[in-house]
Amino acid sequence: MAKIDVSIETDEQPVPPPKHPNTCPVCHSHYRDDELEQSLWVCAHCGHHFTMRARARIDSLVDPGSFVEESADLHSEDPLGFFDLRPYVERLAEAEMSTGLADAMVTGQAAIEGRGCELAVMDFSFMGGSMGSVVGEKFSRACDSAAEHGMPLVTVTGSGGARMQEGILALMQLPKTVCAVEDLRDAGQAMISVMAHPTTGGVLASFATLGDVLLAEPGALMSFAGPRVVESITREKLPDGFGRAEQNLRFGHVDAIVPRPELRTTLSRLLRLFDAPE
Amino acid sequence: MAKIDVSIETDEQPVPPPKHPNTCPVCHSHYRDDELEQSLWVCAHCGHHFTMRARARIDSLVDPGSFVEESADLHSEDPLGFFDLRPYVERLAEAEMSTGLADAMVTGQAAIEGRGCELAVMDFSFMGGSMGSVVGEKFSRACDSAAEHGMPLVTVTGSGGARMQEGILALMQLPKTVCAVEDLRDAGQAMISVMAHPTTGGVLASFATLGDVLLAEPGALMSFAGPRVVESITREKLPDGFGRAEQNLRFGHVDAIVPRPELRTTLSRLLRLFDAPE
Amino acid sequence: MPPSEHELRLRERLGRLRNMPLLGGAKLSGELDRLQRQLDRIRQQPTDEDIWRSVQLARHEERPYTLDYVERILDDWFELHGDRGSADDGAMVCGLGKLDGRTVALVGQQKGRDIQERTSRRFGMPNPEGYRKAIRVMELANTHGFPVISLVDTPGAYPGVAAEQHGQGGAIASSQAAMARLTVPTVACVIGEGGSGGAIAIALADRVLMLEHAIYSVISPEGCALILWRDAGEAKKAAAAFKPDAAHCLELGVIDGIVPEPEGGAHTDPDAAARLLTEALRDALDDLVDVPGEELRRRRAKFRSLGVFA
Amino acid sequence: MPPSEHELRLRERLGRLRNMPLLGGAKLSGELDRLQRQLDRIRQQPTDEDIWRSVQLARHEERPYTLDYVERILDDWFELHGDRGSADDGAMVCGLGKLDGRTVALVGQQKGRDIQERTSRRFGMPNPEGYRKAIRVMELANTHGFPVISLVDTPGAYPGVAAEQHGQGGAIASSQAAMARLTVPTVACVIGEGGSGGAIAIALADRVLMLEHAIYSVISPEGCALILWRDAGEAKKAAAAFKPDAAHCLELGVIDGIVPEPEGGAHTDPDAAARLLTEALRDALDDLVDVPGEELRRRRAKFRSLGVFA
Ligand SMILES: [Zn+2]
Ligand SMILES: [Zn+2]
Repeated sequence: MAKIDVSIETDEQPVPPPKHPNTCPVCHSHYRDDELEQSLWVCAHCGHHFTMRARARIDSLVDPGSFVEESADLHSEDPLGFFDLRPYVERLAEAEMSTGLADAMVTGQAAIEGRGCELAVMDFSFMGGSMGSVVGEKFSRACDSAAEHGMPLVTVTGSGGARMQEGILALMQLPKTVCAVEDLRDAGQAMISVMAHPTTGGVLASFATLGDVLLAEPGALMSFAGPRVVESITREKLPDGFGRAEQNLRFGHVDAIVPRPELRTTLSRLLRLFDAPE
Repeated sequence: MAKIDVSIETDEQPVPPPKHPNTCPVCHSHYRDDELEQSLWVCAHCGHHFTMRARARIDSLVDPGSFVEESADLHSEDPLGFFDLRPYVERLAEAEMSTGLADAMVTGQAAIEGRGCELAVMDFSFMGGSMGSVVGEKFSRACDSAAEHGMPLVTVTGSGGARMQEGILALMQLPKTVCAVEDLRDAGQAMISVMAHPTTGGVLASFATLGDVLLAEPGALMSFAGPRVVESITREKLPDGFGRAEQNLRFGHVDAIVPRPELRTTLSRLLRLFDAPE
Repeated sequence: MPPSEHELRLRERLGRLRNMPLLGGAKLSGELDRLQRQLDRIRQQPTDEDIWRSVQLARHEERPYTLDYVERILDDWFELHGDRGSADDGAMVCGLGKLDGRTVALVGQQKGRDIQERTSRRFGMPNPEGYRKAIRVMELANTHGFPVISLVDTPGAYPGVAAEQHGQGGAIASSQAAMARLTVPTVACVIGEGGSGGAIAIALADRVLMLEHAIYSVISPEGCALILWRDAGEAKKAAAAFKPDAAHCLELGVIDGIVPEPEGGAHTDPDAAARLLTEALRDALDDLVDVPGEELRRRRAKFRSLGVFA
Repeated sequence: MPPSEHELRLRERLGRLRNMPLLGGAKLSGELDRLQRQLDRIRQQPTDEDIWRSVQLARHEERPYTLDYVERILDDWFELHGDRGSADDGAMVCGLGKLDGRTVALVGQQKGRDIQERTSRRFGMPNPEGYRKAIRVMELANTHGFPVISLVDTPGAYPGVAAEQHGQGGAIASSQAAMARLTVPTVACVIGEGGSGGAIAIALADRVLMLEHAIYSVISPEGCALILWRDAGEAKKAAAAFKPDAAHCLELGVIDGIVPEPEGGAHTDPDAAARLLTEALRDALDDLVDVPGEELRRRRAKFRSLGVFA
């Protein structure tokens, strides 16, 4: 019998840290912390987009002081008593310590250039931006909040996929977030999805691709299966730029690639077009 | 300036008659009239499907005596006073004489194995099955009749496309028939489309492809542009079987290819599935 | 001067319209006014020379294309790309923008200006992926209640091998079907060439307009000549026979109005042409925006009435 | 014997259900009965060995596949082919048939029985075109009021280069979204492997069932082992950790019921397995067919309630 094993979730791990986190992995330029912050974590030399933390992302997009966080107190539980090399609860605690976040998504209301919107921003630093029950619940509530306040929802994703430590319940966050988007749409509100590197697996296969407008950051990996999975299972040679934002644009899967410095104005324009409240 | 002229309607003409119309163009077997009629105009040797006239098609599908023709008295007019090598009115008169039909479509109510349906059957022998105002109107009325009587609509198409002698009004038969199908669908009735050789141009690009179920006869050409147009404009080499039913199945455009002797039972099964009235 | 046959037919149509319950009585007077104005403009049956001039102007290499109008007509333009299936077709441009402060979706074929763009946009001949992009964007507009504007400018759908393999016929049919289902106001305008199925795919609208020198036809003059006379050189004769000019389309009830162009054609003054188009689009939308969605589906009745038979 | 922790959790779920306004009171008693019967069947928490046995049975090479059930369950089966875009994906089977005289649409992944069929059906791993075919057929069913049955049996969506280029992620999301919008009754049953996104794409249903030895998981045991232990050989350990068996899925509220298999697994008696499945599908549909379409969209509330957090 032909044997085939498929790991559907990507095994995309956080990119192995370069010698120094402030060194560009593409052109090896090195920056001071304040330089990177100043440039929105975009390499001034080659344009490489470094991973951006959720709170920094929010600060870079919204009108000063306008962000009101929601559901900040939601924490993951451990429904399966999951233990691999270490207990899931230990991994969670460590992620919380190192990121200062309760889980991999931050949600809340904000204004962008004077227009109100709901924000749902993922943080790849928290367990690879994996989606478990808390991410699903926060996203779901963000949809309801957007509907209730009559505002569009803006999402920024960065995720390796579903959080396998929560087993089948992690998979259920796919239909859960899909249903939340459909409820949002029935309420007449728009969703604008910004996909940062990487947006893969279960997040790509659920809410991230269901926005009315899909934006991507330059170079972002946006594939359902990770490149290594594709290569090892199908033995196909991967084309250059496989799964990257630019290929996704070419193949019709995103509306635009927006360099980070232009994201705020782009979102502002889209909020005007979707008649977000002033 | 790069110059490009596109004839969008296919220039598919009736296939040049073989030495004798009863000779199979594929394997050159020759049949008597009664043999062909007996075999539903399918070559007993190689399976080639000869073009089938509308009335013979209807006889082969419906319960004996069940067909009640509608709109038989509709005739084309000549809105443009169209004259090419000969006047359009002369071409019409000749077609009427040679086919015994008023135009290229026959419509009416019938029963197939005891289930009621509305039929709209094209006749390629009438000016290449081209769609002008009369075909559009008859199809449109057939949709209303199906809706009114609570029956599915079964169409059988064979057409080179829009009838250019009616100019822009011929093009308007595309949206006209599309709107009729949408009204039929809103009325809750199904449409089953059977595409015979050839179903091309404006008929393919309007009602024929909008059926709930799309069937094709073996070997039927089903392309928007005719092979010669594609070849001459794009200079692309045509793959084997270009535009044929088998390629359309492979590329996902039809549900099934149904050999003519099986068509009646297939339609009967589909009428049961769509709960056509007994 | 006695009224021409052409004028008589227009008058007859005007008479019919006065007795037709079209989109509610309140809207009808605007429709009549518009037609009366058209009638005042066009008193003369176009000659064969006039028709051929329109064929040439409609294809003039400096004629404004869809994006030339977009930049002059819409604020906050945001182009939407891709069919969410397998391609982004440059021959079809889709996006959102503001017209007089109102968000609209716009779809339209786009020809190319230089050789490179002409190739990448396939001379404005969409692949099925282009029509699927348009369907997607029109349905997005429907979800959010945005009116849809389509600008038609294509020699026809692209007749390529891959286009056929990817379902060109079905895509054109589906696009029309999608437009027949929309519950938002829709206005189509043929701005250059309205070539056959490739054009009607995005022109099943509540209001269909044509620029003065645009053409709208079931087949190209060259294609018609090739089939009927076996000689593409007889294109002028073919055009005279099937009459693709705006005046004849209006007379046959195929379009609802003609948008005037600057003297000498739209390319002589694109800004002025855009202003005239804006005005026509604004008028049409003003008539339509308050019509309930279900009533807008009566556009089907209009298209179902087209044709001449006995 | 004191009640196991597993039994306690099921009882707790039963208690919660009794207080939940689910699809109207009349329907709830059926739901409770079903759960009570499940509870009676499964008194024991499955051991790691039990779980591994299900993993093996779910993938058994003689296990009945979708078409094996179709031919035993449905009359007048008519398979529908193609996504109307660019392909017909053999890994996804769609069609219409009669269940107890009632027309239903059925969609399901299809593995292959011999080497050739396995290759052509990609071991039941659909491409985006397969999901688009399923969407098309589910929407057809919705138009005509036919209930939708989905049979889930896939190691996962196909992880190929073309699959990614054609939008695998978006297709899986769109298929779920389409199911969330349906206004006809929907029943999904995992009959073999319910592998991750490739499975949930067609499992967003009003009722979700699993065969007794089916598995349903976010990742394959081998994939999980490879990532967490860097060793695919630790699959058994991984399965024990993430518990893809039916009993655990029921306990977590992910599925609504377990369909018993013949002793030794479905492959030992496909006819009997099909009879048990028919009965379960019939029960589910009987509960659902009279529920108004708008109310069926409450399936969204069910999925939105899934997850565990503090
Ligand atoms: Zn750099
Ligand atoms: Zn033969």
